[in-house]
Amino acid sequence: MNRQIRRKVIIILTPVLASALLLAVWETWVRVKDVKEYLLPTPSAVLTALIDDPGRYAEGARLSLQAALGGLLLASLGAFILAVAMAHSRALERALYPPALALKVTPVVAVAPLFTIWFGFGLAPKVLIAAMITFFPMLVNSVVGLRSIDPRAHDFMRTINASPWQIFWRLRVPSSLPYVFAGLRISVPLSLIGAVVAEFLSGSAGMGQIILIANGDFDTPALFGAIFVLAALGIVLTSSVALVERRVLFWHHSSVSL
Amino acid sequence: MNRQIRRKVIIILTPVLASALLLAVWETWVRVKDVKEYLLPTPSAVLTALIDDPGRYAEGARLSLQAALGGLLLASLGAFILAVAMAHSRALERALYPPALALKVTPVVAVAPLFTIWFGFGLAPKVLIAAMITFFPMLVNSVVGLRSIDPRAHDFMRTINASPWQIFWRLRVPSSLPYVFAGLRISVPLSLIGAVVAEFLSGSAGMGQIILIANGDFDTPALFGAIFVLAALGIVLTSSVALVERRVLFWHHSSVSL
Amino acid sequence: MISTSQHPNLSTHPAVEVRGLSHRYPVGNKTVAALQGVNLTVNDGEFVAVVGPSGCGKTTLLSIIAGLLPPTDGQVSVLGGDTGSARRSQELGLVTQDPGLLPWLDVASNVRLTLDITGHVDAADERVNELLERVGISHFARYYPGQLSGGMRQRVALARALVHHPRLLLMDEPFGALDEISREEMRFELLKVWEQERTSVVFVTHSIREAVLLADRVVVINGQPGRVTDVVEIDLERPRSESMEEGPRYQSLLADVKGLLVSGNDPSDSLSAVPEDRT
Amino acid sequence: MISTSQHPNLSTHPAVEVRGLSHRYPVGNKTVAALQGVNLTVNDGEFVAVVGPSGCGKTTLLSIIAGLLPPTDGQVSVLGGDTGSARRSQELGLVTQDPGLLPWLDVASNVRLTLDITGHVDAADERVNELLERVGISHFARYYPGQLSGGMRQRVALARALVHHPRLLLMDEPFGALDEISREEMRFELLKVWEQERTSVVFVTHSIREAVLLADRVVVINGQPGRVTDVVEIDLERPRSESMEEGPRYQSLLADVKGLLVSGNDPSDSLSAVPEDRT
Amino acid sequence: SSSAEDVELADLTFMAGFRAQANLPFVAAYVAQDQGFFADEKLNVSIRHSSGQNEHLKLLLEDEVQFTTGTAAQVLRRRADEIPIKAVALFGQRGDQGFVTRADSGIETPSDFEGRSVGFKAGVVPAELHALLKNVGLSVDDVELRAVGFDPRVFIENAVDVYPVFLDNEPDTIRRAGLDINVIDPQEFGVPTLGLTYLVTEEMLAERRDVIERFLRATLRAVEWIKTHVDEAVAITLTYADGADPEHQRFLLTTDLENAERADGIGRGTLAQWSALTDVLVEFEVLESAVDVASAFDGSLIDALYEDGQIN
Ligand SMILES: Nc1ncnc2c1ncn2[C@@H]1O[C@H](COP(=O)(O)OP(=O)(O)OP(=O)(O)O)[C@@H](O)[C@H]1O
Ligand SMILES: Nc1ncnc2c1ncn2[C@@H]1O[C@H](COP(=O)(O)OP(=O)(O)OP(=O)(O)O)[C@@H](O)[C@H]1O
Ligand SMILES: [Mg+2]
Ligand SMILES: [Mg+2]
Repeated sequence: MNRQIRRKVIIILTPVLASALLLAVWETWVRVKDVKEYLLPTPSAVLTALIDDPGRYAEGARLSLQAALGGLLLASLGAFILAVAMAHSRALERALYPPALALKVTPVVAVAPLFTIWFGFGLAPKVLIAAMITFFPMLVNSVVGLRSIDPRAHDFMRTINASPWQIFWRLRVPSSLPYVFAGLRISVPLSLIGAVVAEFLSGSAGMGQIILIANGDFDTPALFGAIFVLAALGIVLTSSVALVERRVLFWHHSSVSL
Repeated sequence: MNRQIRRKVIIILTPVLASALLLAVWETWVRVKDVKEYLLPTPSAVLTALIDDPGRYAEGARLSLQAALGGLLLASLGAFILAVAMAHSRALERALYPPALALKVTPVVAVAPLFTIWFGFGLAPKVLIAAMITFFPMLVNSVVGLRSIDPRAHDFMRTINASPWQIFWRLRVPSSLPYVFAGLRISVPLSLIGAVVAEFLSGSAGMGQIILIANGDFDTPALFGAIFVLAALGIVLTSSVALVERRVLFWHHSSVSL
Repeated sequence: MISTSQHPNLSTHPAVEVRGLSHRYPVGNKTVAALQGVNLTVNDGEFVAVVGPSGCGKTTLLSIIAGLLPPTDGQVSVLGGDTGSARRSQELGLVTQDPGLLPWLDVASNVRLTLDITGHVDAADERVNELLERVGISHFARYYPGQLSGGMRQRVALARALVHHPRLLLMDEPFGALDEISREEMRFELLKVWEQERTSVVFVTHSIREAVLLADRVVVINGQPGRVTDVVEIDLERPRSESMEEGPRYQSLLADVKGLLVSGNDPSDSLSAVPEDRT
Repeated sequence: MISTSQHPNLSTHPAVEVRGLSHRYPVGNKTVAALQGVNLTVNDGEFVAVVGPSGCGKTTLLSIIAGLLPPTDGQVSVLGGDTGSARRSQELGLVTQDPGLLPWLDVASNVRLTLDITGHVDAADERVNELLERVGISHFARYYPGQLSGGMRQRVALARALVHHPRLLLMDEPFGALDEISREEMRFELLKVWEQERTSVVFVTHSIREAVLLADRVVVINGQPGRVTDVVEIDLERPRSESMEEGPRYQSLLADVKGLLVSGNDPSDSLSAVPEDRT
Repeated sequence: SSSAEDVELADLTFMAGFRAQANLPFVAAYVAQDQGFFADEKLNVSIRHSSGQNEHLKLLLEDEVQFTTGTAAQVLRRRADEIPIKAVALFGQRGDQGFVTRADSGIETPSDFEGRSVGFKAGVVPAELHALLKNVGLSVDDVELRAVGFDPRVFIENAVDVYPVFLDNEPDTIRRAGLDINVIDPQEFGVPTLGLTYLVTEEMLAERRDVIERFLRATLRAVEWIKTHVDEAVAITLTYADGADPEHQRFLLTTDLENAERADGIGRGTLAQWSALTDVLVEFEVLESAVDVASAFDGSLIDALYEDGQIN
């Protein structure tokens, strides 16, 4: 027990201490070298900026998070449904791969203005950009996941005449979950970036707007404040996915073979 | 032989035909609905734009490609070297993960101007942005790859007293290659996006500048022309990686167990 | 064969009847012959073991009987119908070396899955418990496959394959992964269940001893492509016991089958065999 | 033990000497005992087989002898020095069930790797060819592991473990994955090599028959944690042959070892065994 | 001066041509909204912002947006593409494009550009630069052109000698970063320039003149109000640009006010001004051929709103 707690403390403390060390080095370096604040602020200046107006960052984080999670949800659902089709047909997979790849290499900055035109103002284009940026990893992982069934289990289910529907729900879907979660771990930070870039380009409220305004005002502490908030969001979201994953996939990695 | 050729033809033809079909549907839809060109051009208008000035797109592609590949190379090398350290120490991995994640959730649009200031004009900031965006997937895959050694092979090498250096070069590095290549497949399109976004934000020459100017000129066919070129680059690059991967990793998936 | 499929429950039919069966796998742009002209009958309630060297097509044969693989040539009738109809009437049970349990379901749910899919939902839990009891793992009903040893997983696979009262049990090296002691235990476990249920069994194994100890008849497959080169009747009394292994009859049957195997295996046509010029 | 390590080549030392060896694995916040008070001597040039039920600690024992795992308690001397020194003087050869060949190297390069690492680069190619010849796979020198059958891979592993003239060969169920016929072949292959090289051998196996057929002595480990419960001298003449398996001496030795195993295994302390209340 | 009681309530969208900041035509809309001038005209206005990637013009054409802003040069270029948009008010009597140099660099006039590094934004060399250089007998071949992007810190950190700016914006930012600079306004070197306008579509102009008139009246009243309430106007702006620096926004607004000032009333313009700009654009091939300036600008509505320089 004691030992387990000590282990957990170490696991949590290591990254915290490492980050603290990094910030300390940064602070010292900026002070010693006397780097101008508009080029690189000290971490303490960044913290001051955050503490000065926490409500603004909280509201920005809320809006960006909303768009990111909406996009992630949309992309995950869409990708999974398309993946079901692609996992059942190699021809369909080959046919749909180039357009999917084209979508992937399309820079958001190129299409963000078009999205505003096509999908109006407000949340919709932000959600769609977050979805566009996360669609490809979710698709690829879902296809691989849906394909990665244990052939012995599949054989067994076929011998007892399980229907394709039963095989899908009872074998394919659970088998795909480890891959879907791996895709989520990649996509969570991407969706945040998508939402922020959309806000940055359209000037609509959220972390992206905070960055935009900070940039225009040479307010580098506020800019880094926004980056810190985004990093925190990214870490929290990724950890949450990892936590859910450990619950849902208890049978996967974590399980110990006796 | 005949059969094999037919198979290959099908593999190549399916995506080509599918893409052609997609373009045909798009062309028809735009024509029937009479969508205005500045909202969504027909594929034929996009092709006309490309044919009108192929030199410009070729030069843009060359510049963006240069930055993307430079960034990819830099990120891959840097990530691999850091991964060697992280693969040998869980504590180091835990310590470095949060800053790496922070880097990942930092939107390029937020730091691109700083990169120009820190690293000057021209190629350097573009390469660094492409590197920044591809660093994280390369790092994660390299760490996992360097860890994924066959424990039996490791045991054997230890019993014949192989040095850590020998184990590293003869076991760890080759074992990591499948993961490194998987990372490359993710990173290749990302590096392109990084270069293009950098060009877009700094207005320096390349596909990003073409997009910027097309947007400013109301020239949606040219904008889509740039997207088409980027998609083609992405597909060619990804296929090249796949080709090299098949050569280098002949022993991995492709090998048939008798 | 098809003409008799109207009477699937008439037990006067043999459980399995294979005539002139051949199978070729596509490999690249060629095909590789796995089985050639195989004939085999498994009578109702009979326990037939299939032995043969690696790569002779044992798994292929079992897959065809299970209806998992359409044969290239020849006729196969299972329980009086074609392979598809046997599968459709859910009269099959399958146990393979790597049993493919669902890792996200516990032991009881894995076994219950068969009943859910075949629609035997009445008193399903009682039936599951009965089977777990019979194969000796009722104490582990709430364990997940990842928490079990290989031997226990095989017991679960056996329970899962038997829980819906199948009329034909197909087993592909079910005990291959076990240590010798667990293996011995499982053999007699299987015999006990079989004697109670009188299921027909096709039992593929690498172990000649196991084949002779368990089966009514041992079918010997040799060559690549595989052919049935011999069939040996095992006239040892039932119930079988461990002590029989020391008996002279067992020893002579063992030697017979062994002889049929070694001589029947032509090393020159198999990669895994030794090259010709070796002395 | 340490005092004798100055004379590593003095073959008057036993190849392996294990005294009072215990090992505990950390599992979560507890430890699990795998071995308890094990004593074992392998004389120079001797072939010792180790048998025991699954989970009794055979692999653990072998890993400790190989110097891959530091023991929790007890003394281990290998070739007159400590385990580390045996490893450092590169006198060990290791073959495991899953041999861990490097898939990106062809057969010859896999075998050569041992010579490259141990620094025996003089006439390395000749030595590699000689070994490939001896284990009967010289025709496949340019094949990659993925293109070989399990049996051929084991032959490569054997060649790789022997190519640098090790003085102690450690084998952990090396033939477990093979079919019975390849297995039989490999056994006699191994004996032939051993008789020529007179390497000392520690051979872990699940198969009691194999142990009796190959070894000078069979060490029986039982229980969890495992202890050496018996040692049986195998006084069959050498060279061994297949026909010995029918002989009465072989049969009685087999029965002896079997008896020692079954009775020595208390099912109540092992998960893979049957729960107590089963009849 | 207010409209009749029986006019219908009109729903419309105003989209500023860039992000929220204190450009006069933007602030006029913010203030008209905040002070109820839109409501007085029975206008229900939603205010949006563009990323500056021209989507405001596309949305205008789609009638998703009824009013937007754009520079006179932009309007002329779109007209050259036969895109049916029209300016109905001209705020910037001079353009907002200019250049800055370090005070200690000795670069004070365009003649000093020779041999120096000169930045340009957005991928294209602006007509203003061509014209400036030509007026002093130089061309772009005599300078070292460099794409510098949109962040003036690049200039502060000394990477380029001549940096392109929005005159109402970056000079202040740069000075406040502690750098002394020379500001070069092309207009002062004989280059005719014009700034921001309010834009509508031709269709709108033909069919909904009354709405345009009401919009113009409301925003012009706002401009009048802004003149005497600069601080309040900045505060209102900050509700759209939360977190922006009020001092800087104040600079923007006052600069724009100065540049918009004209005796006969803010927002007005003449076709002669537009023709002079057209000539420059044609000369430097920003426009392929002359555009009929009457198709680009219709001052009749705004002219009708003024009487002796006062809004009626
Ligand atoms: N999917 C496949 N594609 C191509 N060839 C195959 C395939 N499956 C099996 N084969 C080949 O068919 C032959 C018979 O294989 P099968 O697996 O039925 O043998 P087996 O007797 O079960 O062997 P083992 O004892 O090793 O399990 C072998 O030569 C094998 O290489
Ligand atoms: N890395 C480990 N961590 C924790 N426990 C372990 C570990 N390795 C082995 N054990 C435990 O130690 C005991 C002995 O394991 P070991 O692998 O040595 O047995 P074995 O005799 O080789 O078994 P088998 O015949 O199945 O190979 C078992 O109870 C096992 O569960
Ligand atoms: Mg098989
Ligand atoms: Mg073991």
